[in-house]
Amino acid sequence: MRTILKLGKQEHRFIDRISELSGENVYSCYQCGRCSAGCPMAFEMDILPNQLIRLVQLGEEEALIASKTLFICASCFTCQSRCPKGINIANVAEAIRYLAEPKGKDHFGPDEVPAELADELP
Amino acid sequence: MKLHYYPGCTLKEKTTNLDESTYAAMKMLGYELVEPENWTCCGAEFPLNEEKIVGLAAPARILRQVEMEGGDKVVTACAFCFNVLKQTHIALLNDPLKQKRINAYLKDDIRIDPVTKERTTDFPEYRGDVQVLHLLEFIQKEIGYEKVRSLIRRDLGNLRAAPYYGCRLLRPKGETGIDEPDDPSIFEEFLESIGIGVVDFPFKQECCGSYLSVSLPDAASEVSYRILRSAKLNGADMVVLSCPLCYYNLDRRQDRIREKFLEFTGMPVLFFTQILAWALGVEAEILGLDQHFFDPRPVLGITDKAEVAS
Amino acid sequence: MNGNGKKKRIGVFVCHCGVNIAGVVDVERVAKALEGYSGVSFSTHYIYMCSEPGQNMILETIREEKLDSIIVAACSPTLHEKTFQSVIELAGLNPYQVEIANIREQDSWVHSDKEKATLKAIKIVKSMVEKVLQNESLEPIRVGVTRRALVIGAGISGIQSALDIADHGYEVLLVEKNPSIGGHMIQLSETFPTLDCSQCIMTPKMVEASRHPNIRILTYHEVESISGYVGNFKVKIRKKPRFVDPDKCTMCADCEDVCPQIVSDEFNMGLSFRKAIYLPFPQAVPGTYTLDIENCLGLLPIRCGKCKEVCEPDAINYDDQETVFEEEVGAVVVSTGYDLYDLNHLGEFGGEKYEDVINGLEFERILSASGPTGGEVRRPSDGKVPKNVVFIQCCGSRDPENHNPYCSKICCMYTSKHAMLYKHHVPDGNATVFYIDVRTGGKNFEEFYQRTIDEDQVLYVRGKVSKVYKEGDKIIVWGVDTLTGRKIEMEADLVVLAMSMVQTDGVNELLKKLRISSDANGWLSEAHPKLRPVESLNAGFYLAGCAHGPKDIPETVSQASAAVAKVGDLFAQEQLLHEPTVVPVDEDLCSGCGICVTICPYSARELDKEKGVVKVNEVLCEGCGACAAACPSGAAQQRNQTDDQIFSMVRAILRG
Amino acid sequence: MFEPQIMCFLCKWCTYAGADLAGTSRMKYDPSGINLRVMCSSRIDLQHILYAFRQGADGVFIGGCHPGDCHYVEGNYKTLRRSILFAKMLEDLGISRKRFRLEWISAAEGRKFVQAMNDFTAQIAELGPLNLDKMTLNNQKDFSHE
Ligand SMILES: Cc1cc2nc3c(=O)[nH]c(=O)nc-3n(C[C@H](O)[C@H](O)[C@H](O)COP(=O)(O)OP(=O)(O)OC[C@H]3O[C@@H](n4cnc5c(N)ncnc54)[C@H](O)[C@@H]3O)c2cc1C
Ligand SMILES: Cc1cc2nc3c(=O)[nH]c(=O)nc-3n(C[C@H](O)[C@H](O)[C@H](O)COP(=O)(O)OP(=O)(O)OC[C@H]3O[C@@H](n4cnc5c(N)ncnc54)[C@H](O)[C@@H]3O)c2cc1C
Ligand code: SF4
Ligand code: SF4
Ligand code: SF4
Ligand code: SF4
Ligand code: SF4
Ligand code: SF4
Ligand code: SF4
Ligand code: SF4
Repeated sequence: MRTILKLGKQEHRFIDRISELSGENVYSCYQCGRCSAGCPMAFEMDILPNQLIRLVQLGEEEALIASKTLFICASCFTCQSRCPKGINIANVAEAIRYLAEPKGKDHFGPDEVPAELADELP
Repeated sequence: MKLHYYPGCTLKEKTTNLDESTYAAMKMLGYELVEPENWTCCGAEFPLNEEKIVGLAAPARILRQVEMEGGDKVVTACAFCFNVLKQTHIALLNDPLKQKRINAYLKDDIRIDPVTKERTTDFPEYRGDVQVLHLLEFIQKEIGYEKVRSLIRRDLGNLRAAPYYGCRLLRPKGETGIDEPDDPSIFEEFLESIGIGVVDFPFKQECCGSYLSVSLPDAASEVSYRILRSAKLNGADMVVLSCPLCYYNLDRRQDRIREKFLEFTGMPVLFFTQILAWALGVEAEILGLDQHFFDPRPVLGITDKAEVAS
Repeated sequence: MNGNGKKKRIGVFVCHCGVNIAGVVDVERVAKALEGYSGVSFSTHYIYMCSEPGQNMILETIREEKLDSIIVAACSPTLHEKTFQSVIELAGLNPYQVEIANIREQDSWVHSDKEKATLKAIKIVKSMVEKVLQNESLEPIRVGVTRRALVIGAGISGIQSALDIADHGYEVLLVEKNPSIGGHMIQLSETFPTLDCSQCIMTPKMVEASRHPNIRILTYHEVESISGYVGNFKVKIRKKPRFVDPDKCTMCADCEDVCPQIVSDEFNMGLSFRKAIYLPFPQAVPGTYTLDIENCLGLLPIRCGKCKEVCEPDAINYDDQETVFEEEVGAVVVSTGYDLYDLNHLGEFGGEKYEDVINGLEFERILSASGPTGGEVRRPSDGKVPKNVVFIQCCGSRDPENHNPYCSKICCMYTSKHAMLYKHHVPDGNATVFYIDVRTGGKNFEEFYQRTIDEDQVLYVRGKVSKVYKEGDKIIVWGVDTLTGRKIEMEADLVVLAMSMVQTDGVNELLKKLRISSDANGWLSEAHPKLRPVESLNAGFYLAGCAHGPKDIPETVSQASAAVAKVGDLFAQEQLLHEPTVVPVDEDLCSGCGICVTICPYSARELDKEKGVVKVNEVLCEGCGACAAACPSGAAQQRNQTDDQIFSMVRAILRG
Repeated sequence: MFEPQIMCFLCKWCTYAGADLAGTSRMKYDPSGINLRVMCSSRIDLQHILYAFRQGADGVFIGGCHPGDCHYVEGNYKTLRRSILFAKMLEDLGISRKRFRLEWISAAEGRKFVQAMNDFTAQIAELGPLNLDKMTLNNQKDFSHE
């Protein structure tokens, strides 16, 4: 894997857009990893929550949109409640999903819910 | 005493046991629950995104309705609805601009009476004065544990319950939670007041798997299993909770958990209002105990219909 | 007019500074323009005023022309004000009768238009003439110095400070709230970066302090209040009743043997027990038992009274009373140290629920040869030797959202030490450290840390732990390895938390009374973060050790010695001289409104309730003039910068 | 051309030293301002400012230490609070608040001092003369001392 790091206008626009949509200051993450350490769904994720934030910091829009993690995050806010910088990753994930939607990357649509579950699911 | 109560759709359609036990328990505590007229779904998920702010309109409409009916507070028994309403309340309270935008939607409401076909327009704005309380908070702050204790009719002293908070009662951290996200005690205090033994277990604030039971059922089962296992390891006879989604994952999906984790033998999962109503002497039939995947009646000592009232 | 109503005779001396001034400002014209200006009886110019001939010229002119005050129009006062003050002192004038008109830095050097610069110079000089016209001759305020110091807190910082002051030949009162001196250092096992045994290097210092003729150790004492000002403080000290006479107690332990009251032992961080009458630790100084009245069953014989019965030397005195006494000191060193952040703040780690999740100081006691496990690493719950120990760094530190925003500075190092010492004790055990960064910014620190990985094979995992809980007999730790991007779950037998350092309980309340400020995190503030790091802004107070912020022992000791050097500066002075350009009060004008009292940052002003006017402590006044600006009745006038002086200067500047 | 007169009150520890630094660095700036050294910016009171305007100043400038750097702990905060009031009162008296400026300039900020001087002078030049002295000359307090 190789990233050619380039923080140009486009990348900054992306980072700022994510910050604006999510209301979180993604610049402030210092990569302690606490979010990932406590995330109940981390074991299913292809990139960990801290890596998700990291990729935002690197302006890696495409890698983010391609990641499964976006749709595995259960919005449980465990990360938010323990993050030393108060970052709410669920909000950030939601912001990325929002940007991904027009690109047709919704992971699991309502019509895919099995009928027998649909009845019971709250 | 009358009290505004927002049940939410799930409680009317799927987890009627939570709704009915809430009514029964509150009646025993001397409250008549009043549902806001024409209430709608709260949206089930607080919009996490500035672009989806329209999502605030539905919960705000509910709060506005309570306000229109002269209420200054609304209680919920569902942790999910509580979370959405409370977050909405705080978002509007702290952000006048948001409040203005949402009120612009609310003012344009039109309601057509299903019977008379009469149109109502010209709705007022939401002023932001409705306090949103989870029933656990209402019991703690307004009813008081002493009063609950004095009304207990059944002795549950030989049972041990593990209070399961899940996500929505505690997080996001800050004003929305009903207690410290990693050191909560309100559920424990509640259980103590109804005279049941309390089990402290380290998974009480862990996530149940949420909607991933749809998209990633295996992962969700694993997460749910860890919670139930931890409760069991710490000596619980049952898990008590307040969220229909947690109930779905922890009780209704025990079939899948058992398939995946053969050593798991099952665990009764009850809504806090069910155990409260039971302790207050409500008859078992009303509590919807037969709807559970893992039948909680044996552990409560209910054999057939022979109830032990004390 | 001067203060006596006599007309002044002012001399004006305009300097060329070679071409530095004269190249832009027409100095001749300036000198001319001042001739005959109000009060000016002589005006001249010269090429280098600060040169020897220049100074002599001024001196002679003062004598010949019978001048009583002068203006030197030259460079900035910061440069030569002192020079010219000495010149006029030589002529027998008061140094407050010279004023410098800054026509170089603030005129000739910054402007190129000669005409404008010259006109500006004239105005500047005139404004200084207006000032000097009304200048009073002043003498510095002189106060004596009590050459005796108070040191609050007797950890290593306090002990070092006391010893250094005592070695300078001054008396010291060393006040410690606990029954023994020693602080936290005496609790430590071995110390990084050299692994000396803490007790071995600390005990001799404690003994030395106790024997030093200049040191009076007051353990089980607390400072109640301090009043006065630099060089002259009055301290109220409260003696807590110890119920044992240190001079009589032989440390025979008979009392301890019979005492029925068993309580948790603070020195061992609650990992063992002591009696209600106890010796805090074997090397305690002073070497005496203390009866802890909070835990004693009651002194009455009907309640207990067993200890007194067995005490052969009759050292126990149940009638001991709390007393408060007053002492005079000239300087105060604050060395009250630190506490560790309470484990209960970390609910996600189980708070204080799990016996085998401990803080660093508890682990120090477990490692200590004289500790509760006799130097063997055994875990608190069941005494088993832990085979998997997890160390978690930054607990409560570097967390602006939930806990303390700062880095506690020493925990990276002591965690490294802990892991290393653990491996020395249990070579077949595993030590795993969870960290965010490893900070080793001290001499030989990085080498020490690298030894921990190279030689002792401690595994460092980069990621902050999020949850610690118990499952059966095992402790489970949820961490992450951000370097490989894996979430980590592991079992441990013992978990050691590098808890954040925090300000000692109660210190801020004490210091608020002393008007010593602290920062947002509770640490005491220094006068300047780089240039005056050991002084408080409040004159006469000095800071040493962790009370000022997290520090290791080498830094603590350096700071203690540096603080004492500053105390030495103070004590070396015959008398303290204080700038007299303070703001007194005109009692006839003062309405007693008290506005100035609330404005003054140094509490120099106080309302005299009886007279209904304000009283000024001129020694405390630093002469900022804030009160003068605030006083609605003009009763507060700054010496040599009265409102009238400012008005006349403004007038000269704008109309001159 | 209109040449403004500006009265500058500078704190001894910071801005006065900053002005000195501009000098030692031989920076050039507009000569319209003349400095008066005070111990602390908090020594300055509304009456000093009004007096300056009455004596013909077209602008009044106060320079103090940056917040947190005050030699007297918090003098500059007092100045800041007061100056908000000053500006309001000046407006009430019909003097544009643009004629009054408070700046934090440290001993190291010679350049900032130069900029502030040029900037403020330009601003005052734009506003034109105040002429308050002409209007109120007769009822002005007399401070002559002959
Ligand atoms: C786990 C751990 C391990 C460490 N290991 C090392 C190491 O290996 N090497 C190293 O260099 N440093 C180490 N340190 C740091 C070291 O402990 C400190 O640098 C040092 O102890 C600071 O000394 P001090 O005198 O400032 O404070 P303290 O030791 O805290 O002493 C302060 C004293 O003041 C007293 N006091 C407090 N308030 C009052 C009051 N109001 N009135 C009277 N008395 C009062 C206290 O009782 C105490 O005796 C370690 C720290 C910890 C937590
Ligand atoms: C890039 C950089 C940035 C920094 N930024 C900061 C900062 O922002 N904040 C901060 O606090 N610190 C900073 N520092 C650190 C700071 O520079 C030092 O802490 C400080 O200057 C050390 O002062 P010193 O007097 O010990 O040494 P020096 O400044 O090195 O002074 C030593 C003097 O001794 C003279 N000398 C040497 N040998 C002899 C000899 N044989 N005989 C006579 N004279 C001799 C030298 O010529 C020199 O003048 C920075 C350092 C660097 C390298
Ligand atoms: S916990 Fe917060 S600061 Fe730490 S890595 Fe995650 S998002 Fe970043
Ligand atoms: S909100 Fe999402 S990323 Fe955060 S802990 Fe929960 S599942 Fe993990
Ligand atoms: S007094 Fe100042 S201005 Fe005059 S010569 Fe000396 S340095 Fe130059
Ligand atoms: S019995 Fe008396 S002498 Fe012996 S240790 Fe106790 S107090 Fe001291
Ligand atoms: S009187 Fe108190 S200290 Fe003495 S033996 Fe009894 S309990 Fe212990
Ligand atoms: S010293 Fe190390 S362990 Fe302590 S707070 Fe700083 S980085 Fe964390
Ligand atoms: S001049 Fe300053 S220090 Fe002196 S009394 Fe007035 S406010 Fe206090
Ligand atoms: S402000 Fe002036 S009048 Fe008021 S108490 Fe102080 S000196 Fe007296």
